[in-house]
Amino acid sequence: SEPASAAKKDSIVIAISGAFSSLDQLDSGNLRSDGSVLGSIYSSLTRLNSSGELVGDLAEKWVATDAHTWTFTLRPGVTYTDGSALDASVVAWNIKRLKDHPDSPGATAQLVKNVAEATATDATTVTITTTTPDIDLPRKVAGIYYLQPKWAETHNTKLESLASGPYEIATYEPQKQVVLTANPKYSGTQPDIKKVTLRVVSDAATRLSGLKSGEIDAGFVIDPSDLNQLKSVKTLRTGAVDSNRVQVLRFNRDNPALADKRVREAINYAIDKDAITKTIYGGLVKPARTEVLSSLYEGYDSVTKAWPFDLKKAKELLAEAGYANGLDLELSVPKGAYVGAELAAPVLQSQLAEAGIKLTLTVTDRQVWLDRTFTDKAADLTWFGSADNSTVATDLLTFYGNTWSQTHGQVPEAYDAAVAAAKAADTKDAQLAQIKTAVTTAADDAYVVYLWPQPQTFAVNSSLNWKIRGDDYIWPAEISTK
Amino acid sequence: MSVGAGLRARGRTAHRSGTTPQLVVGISIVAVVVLGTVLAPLLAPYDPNAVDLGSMLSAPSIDPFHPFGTDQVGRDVLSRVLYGGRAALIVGLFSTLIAVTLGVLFGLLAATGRTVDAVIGRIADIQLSIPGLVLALLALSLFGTTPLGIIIIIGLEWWPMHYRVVRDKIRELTASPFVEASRLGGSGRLRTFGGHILPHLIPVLAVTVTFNVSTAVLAESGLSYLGLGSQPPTANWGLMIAESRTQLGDAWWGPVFPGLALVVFLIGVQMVGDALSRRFAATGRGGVPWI
Amino acid sequence: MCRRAPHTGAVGTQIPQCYLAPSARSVPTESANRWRPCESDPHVSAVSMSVLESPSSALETPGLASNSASPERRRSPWPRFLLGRILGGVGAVFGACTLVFIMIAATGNPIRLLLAGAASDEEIARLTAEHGYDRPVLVQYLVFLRDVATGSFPPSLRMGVNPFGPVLTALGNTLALTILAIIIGALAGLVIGYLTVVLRNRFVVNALLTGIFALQAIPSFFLGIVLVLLFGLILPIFPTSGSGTPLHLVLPALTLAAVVAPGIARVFRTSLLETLGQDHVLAARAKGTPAAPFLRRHVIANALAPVISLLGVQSGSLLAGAILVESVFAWPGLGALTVDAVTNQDYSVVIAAVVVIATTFVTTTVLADIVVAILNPQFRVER
Amino acid sequence: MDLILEDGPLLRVENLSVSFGRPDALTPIVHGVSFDIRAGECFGLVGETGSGKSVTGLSIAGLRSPHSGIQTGRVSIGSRQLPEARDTAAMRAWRRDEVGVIFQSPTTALNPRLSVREQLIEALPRATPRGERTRQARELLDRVGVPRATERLDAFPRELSGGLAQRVMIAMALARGPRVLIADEPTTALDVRVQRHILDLIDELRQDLGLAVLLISHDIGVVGDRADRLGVLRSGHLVESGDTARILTAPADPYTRALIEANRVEGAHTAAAPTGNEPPREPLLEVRDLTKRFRRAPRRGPVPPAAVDSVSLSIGRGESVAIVGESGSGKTTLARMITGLTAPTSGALSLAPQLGIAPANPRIARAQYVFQDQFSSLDPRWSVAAQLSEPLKNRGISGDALPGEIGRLLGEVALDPALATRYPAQLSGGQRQRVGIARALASEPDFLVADEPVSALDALVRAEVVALLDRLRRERHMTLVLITHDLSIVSALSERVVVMRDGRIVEDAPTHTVLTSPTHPYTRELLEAIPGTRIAALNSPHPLPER
Ligand SMILES: Nc1ncnc2c1ncn2[C@@H]1O[C@H](COP(=O)(O)OP(=O)(O)OP(=O)(O)O)[C@@H](O)[C@H]1O
Ligand SMILES: Nc1ncnc2c1ncn2[C@@H]1O[C@H](COP(=O)(O)OP(=O)(O)OP(=O)(O)O)[C@@H](O)[C@H]1O
Ligand SMILES: [Mg+2]
Ligand SMILES: [Mg+2]
Repeated sequence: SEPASAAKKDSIVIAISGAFSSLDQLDSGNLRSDGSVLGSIYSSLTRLNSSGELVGDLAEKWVATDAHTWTFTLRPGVTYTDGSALDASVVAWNIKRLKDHPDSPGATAQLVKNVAEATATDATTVTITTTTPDIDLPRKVAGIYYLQPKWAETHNTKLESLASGPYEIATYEPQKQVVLTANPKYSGTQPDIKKVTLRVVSDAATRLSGLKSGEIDAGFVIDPSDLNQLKSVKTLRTGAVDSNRVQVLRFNRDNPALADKRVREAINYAIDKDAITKTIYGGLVKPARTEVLSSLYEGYDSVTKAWPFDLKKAKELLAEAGYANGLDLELSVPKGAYVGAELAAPVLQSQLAEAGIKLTLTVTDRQVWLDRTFTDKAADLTWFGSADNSTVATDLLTFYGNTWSQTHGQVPEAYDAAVAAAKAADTKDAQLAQIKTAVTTAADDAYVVYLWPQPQTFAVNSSLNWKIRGDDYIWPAEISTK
Repeated sequence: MSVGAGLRARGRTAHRSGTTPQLVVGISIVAVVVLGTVLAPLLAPYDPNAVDLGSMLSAPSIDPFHPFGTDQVGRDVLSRVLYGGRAALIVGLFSTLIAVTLGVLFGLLAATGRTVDAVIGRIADIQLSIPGLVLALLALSLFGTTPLGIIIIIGLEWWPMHYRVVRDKIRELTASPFVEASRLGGSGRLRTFGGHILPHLIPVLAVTVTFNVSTAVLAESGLSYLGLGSQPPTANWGLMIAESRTQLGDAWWGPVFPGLALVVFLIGVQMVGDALSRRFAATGRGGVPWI
Repeated sequence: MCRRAPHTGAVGTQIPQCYLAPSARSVPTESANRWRPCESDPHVSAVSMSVLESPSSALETPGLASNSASPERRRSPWPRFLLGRILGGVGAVFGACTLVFIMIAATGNPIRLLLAGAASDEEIARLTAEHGYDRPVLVQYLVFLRDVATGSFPPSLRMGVNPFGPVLTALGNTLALTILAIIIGALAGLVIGYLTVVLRNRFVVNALLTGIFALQAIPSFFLGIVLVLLFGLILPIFPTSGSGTPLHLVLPALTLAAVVAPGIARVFRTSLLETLGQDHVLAARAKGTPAAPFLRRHVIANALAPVISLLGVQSGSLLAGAILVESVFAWPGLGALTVDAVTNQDYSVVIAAVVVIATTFVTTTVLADIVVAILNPQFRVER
Repeated sequence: MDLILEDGPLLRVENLSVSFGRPDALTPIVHGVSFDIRAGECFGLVGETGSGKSVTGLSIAGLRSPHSGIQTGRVSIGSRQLPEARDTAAMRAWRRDEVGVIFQSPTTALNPRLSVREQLIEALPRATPRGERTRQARELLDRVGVPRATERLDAFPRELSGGLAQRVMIAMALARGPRVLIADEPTTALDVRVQRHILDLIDELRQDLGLAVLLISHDIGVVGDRADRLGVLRSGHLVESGDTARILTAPADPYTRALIEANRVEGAHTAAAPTGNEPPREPLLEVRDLTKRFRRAPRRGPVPPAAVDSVSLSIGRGESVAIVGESGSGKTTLARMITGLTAPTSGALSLAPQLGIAPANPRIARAQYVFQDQFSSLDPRWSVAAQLSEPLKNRGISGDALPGEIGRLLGEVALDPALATRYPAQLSGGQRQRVGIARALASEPDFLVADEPVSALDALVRAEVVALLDRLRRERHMTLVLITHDLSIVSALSERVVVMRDGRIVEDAPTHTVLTSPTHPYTRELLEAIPGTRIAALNSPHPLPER
């Protein structure tokens, strides 16, 4: 088809790989689909910009009044499309609403767990108190969106919306697509792209052909081998940025073999990450350092080197642990969730075979995989690439602690303690120190198999000015045309 | 006897010779594929799962010996195609076995009485009103994907076909003069059944069975394509197509060769089924039995 | 569903034929490559794979046997026929729904999935009890039935609404796709079937027959990606994913049409051959009827009934085929919705989808029966 | 319209040859057939099945496809020539204007999808306004004797009885006022009484409209009754043609003679007029108030009347009884009840026990049944030997004795023992029927019930089977119950005739009495309808009622 760059675009189509689940953050789970829509139609107090910096959205400024209190000053004049004002009372009402639904399936409940109360002091001031000191609160609230209270009481918030953000929803068809159009009443700068279609295209091949033919202007989660095909397409800009998801294999320590640190270390040694990142990932990423935090997190780089590949050592350790004659393990991999995982898994399998570990792969649908991670039937090894809503290191680290239900078997108490201390730290430095302790504890314990950060692969129409984010959000307001 | 009927019967006899080449070609195709699959360990040049990061996505070539090329992680496509028919063939065979067993059993039961027939007929209606793939999807994601599960779920889909055919045939035969004659001649129920009814079911079943095999193979690859069949890294035609489908425009050999293997096998099975059905149509009015 | 062939009155062979419902590929049962009085060569060459399956019309016509010569006494067979069909259909849908409910209930607790990982065991237990997932399956089922009867179908866990809304929307998309596929497939099938009968060029006929045969063996998902390659990329004529414009429908509909066409072609061909072999065709010729009305009134119209029956029973397999095709072309239909709901264990959506699919299937089968019955003169008794 | 001379032939067929197949592989079917028919004349064409009768008829009607081989010779009607096959317009005009064709099976020769009105109107000139055509259609129906023509116009073929349908067919053939009528087995599928009415109608039309009629049939009885002149076809050759009476009395060709001979069936009773003093026979079968009511098929029609209604009958040992009656009168049902194949609804049936030879296997019925349909009465997957050995084994004969016994049985029905290894498909109709009889005999029955054992067979074969039955009956002193509508067979084989109508016996008397002086009017009508009068009159010792 004709090169799309010829004309200035004001309408684009973005491919999303999974269906939308809900317009209410109480129920919405997926950051890329649901999170992208919510962030476009609703406002939040703060926001992470495309460079990963925390900036204001509703809030003009925010200060910690004391260790337990944060005060946010709101921009005046923000309204919903029906004209009603988005003021401090609305913010307070929404935070209370989230607190009232602690069991909600959405990830947001996690964000307000530590919040004791939110009060509107006046129309433009919100005070949020926390149960423990929480220096990350301004970052956490970046993932909270605010509904119009009266409207919310009379509408199905899962399927309908009343926008206050740069876009409003023209059509919402969760299985098919969401069409966003610029919100004329938006109080900030009008977005460049007036109409954005977020289309559900779950088949990778279809995504690819859509990108090639120009039907789709942007696509993500593209396997590196497929990315090569797209490189030759003139209308597309392709590439990868580091994402916030470090790929790891989590151990199920209920398996006695894996409760043995030597075995965990052996597995780390037995994997030649360098070979894999160079071939399967086409050099888009480098092997991960021995930590689950990616470069997007505060606290990253506290340990400086990747786990080395040393087959001999791996064999020795296994023999030492009593598995000289081999070990049978199962690896559970989600389908279509992580870039390159399904291709890399068989390579891991053959590399581990060298060390005498017979790995059985179970590649299942994302939901099935996820379901299993919570149960006692979790596989010996589970492929993970976790990220939290707002790129808060302490939140991410919590996912690997004893309190988390995806953790099977006992991990060192010291880790939990360090994470808890980091959470409750009242200064950044104190927090970073605790994070370092936690990360080191984990690395020393061969907590997980450290693989590589997921490359945030993308292919976008070259006529679009768009800084691709490392987290999953697709915010069309950040796009402009050349 | 209508004017034409005699002629038609005669006309059909003339056709009989014509069916043989098709049957032979069909059986040969099926045999080649089955042998290739069974003898894969002997024939395959490589271990189907041997990853070779040094030669990813290399085009078909003789030196190095990758006549069908390699896939995204450097596995030899020919070896994988050879091994890849296993699941399809096993599922095809065993699920058909289940379907036929159930179908024949129910068919026999239904021939015993009206009530039984009505009950089984209703069950068949229910079975038929949910498309097999929907049921399979549901069952497999609920109960997990195990090879046995796949065999059972695909097997369940097609029993109504055999059931109807067997039931109708038995009804037709029980009322037929030669069965009555057998009873008049003093043969007991069992003898009449074994001698005059059972043998006639075989040709009808031969046709439904070939049909069932082809649909079961198709269903297995469809499920594997959707990710509910064989799990990676197993070599499996449907799964191979799914895994490499993004490469079709580029490293086309990835999806094309397993696709061709599947299509060729299905054509073979259909040719056999077709030839059989022709053959039996020809024998419909008393041709010389040959099975 | 298998129906006996109607007795045409001919004393010739009446082999009971069977059509199998959920298949796009109709079963090759005993074929009827009949002697044709007006054709030079009744058998297409051996290699041609000419045999096509049983056409003999699959309908069970009410009142067929009443050959009473006084039509005015006969009561209309319609009410009985319709009532029987509808009751049977409702029964089948109910059965399907029950089956699916039990399957779902037997496997587990959807609450687990609804809660984020942090939920404690107590929380899970509380919510489980709240939703009644801890009761025996039978009780759950009875409660479910009561809810349905009182008009409160359990809402979708994810969308919080009555699942029939989204399911019916998706059904609309799927129907658009399948109906177009049926139209294209049926037309193509009819034309091909017709050509294989009337063309005299053996080479062309054999090529067509072989084509049908091969098409029947190509899995729809494979054909789909090949079509995407051909018409989406190499010759970029049609969009390859999504929906919106009529053009979006073209490729998925073509793929699905390829599932429909071979069966139609084969059945129509056999049916045509059979019709051509019938005395009344000769009789019509003897009247000196001109070619066009002769073909239309005496050959084609008469040969259509089995094709329509086949279309009816194919609808089930089309819905199944649609799952694969929808996934290839990102078509937001019932297939995608069902797959999604199944993986999310949004059980009320799954049940609603199954009910809708089964109903659609049963309805189309019944509709096909009715159309066939309308084509059948026996039903025109009451004027 | 050209002038037709009073005695000049209207239809001329000269040297007609037809071959089928592709140009490189032609099979000649009709070889240089020539004959002609005058206006108002009926020319009969007879011959065994496959002899090329239909091909000849269809060729004359221009109904052969131009693609299926070649046709040479000249066919003309008056001064008009049968056009070249490829000249479709002229060919259509020929079919439309010159010839009318009636096919064998009326129900299949009418399009089941279209009403009588539509089918008739189609045959009428298109230029005529529709209303006018409807009127003409009604007149045509009246003309061919369809009662309540206006109503019947809207009927569909399946609502018509066979006779009515055939009348509609004739009306269609007459629609354009053809000069030649080709009737290809017009009555073979019909009941004898209906057959007669149809043939009468054709006769009447022929005389009234001056049609040249080509009457095709494999039954020389039918043709002999009606045709002025006869042509005998064998393997595509016209072996003999000429005046009917001449051919029937003095056939020149041996094949013709065989055909006629075959129609004159000889049997023990052919010559035997009743002496009136036969010794009373011990009763073998006693039937009292036997009734059979079939269950109504689900969803279909009203409850039918009893198929067999309070029938009482006594048959003596060694007796030979014929059951006659129109189609649907309950003959088969009665016979099946006698042999135990169908359970009676009520009534008593007893087979005198002391007289039978107690069979080794109590399951073996002492009354055996010979099925009408030779196609389906033998298991196609069993060889002849296997079919025969089944009842033999049931009788306890096994091992070494078996082949001998099979040979004996085959000999008994005059079949070559070499046939034992063949399968039914490899046998001719007559051979199959004989194997069926042999199988019945294998059970050593006290009596044999034969349900229209020959009605589907060629005349020649029919004669052989009848002779066989007669011989068996005499040699084995077997009781024989024969269901047939063939008068010559009745007179040849049976001592007594039972006439059935609507499930009841309306007459039960010695053959001679029934044939010469039937008491019941129905019997009389039935007898009159039975074709072959002319042949019978020429041959039978029983003077038949002249019509
Ligand atoms: N279109 C055709 N193609 C090939 N062979 C044909 C065709 N039509 C007729 N025949 C052959 O010609 C021969 C004569 O057939 P025809 O129908 O004339 O016989 P018939 O005398 O009418 O027999 P019947 O009494 O059974 O009707 C048969 O052997 C038949 O197989
Ligand atoms: N199995 C059956 N079920 C229902 N009705 C039947 C059955 N068999 C026969 N009949 C009916 O019983 C009546 C007598 O049938 P039967 O076959 O005895 O007549 P028939 O005298 O032998 O006629 P034909 O000369 O046509 O053979 C008919 O009306 C027939 O339709
Ligand atoms: Mg004939
Ligand atoms: Mg009868």
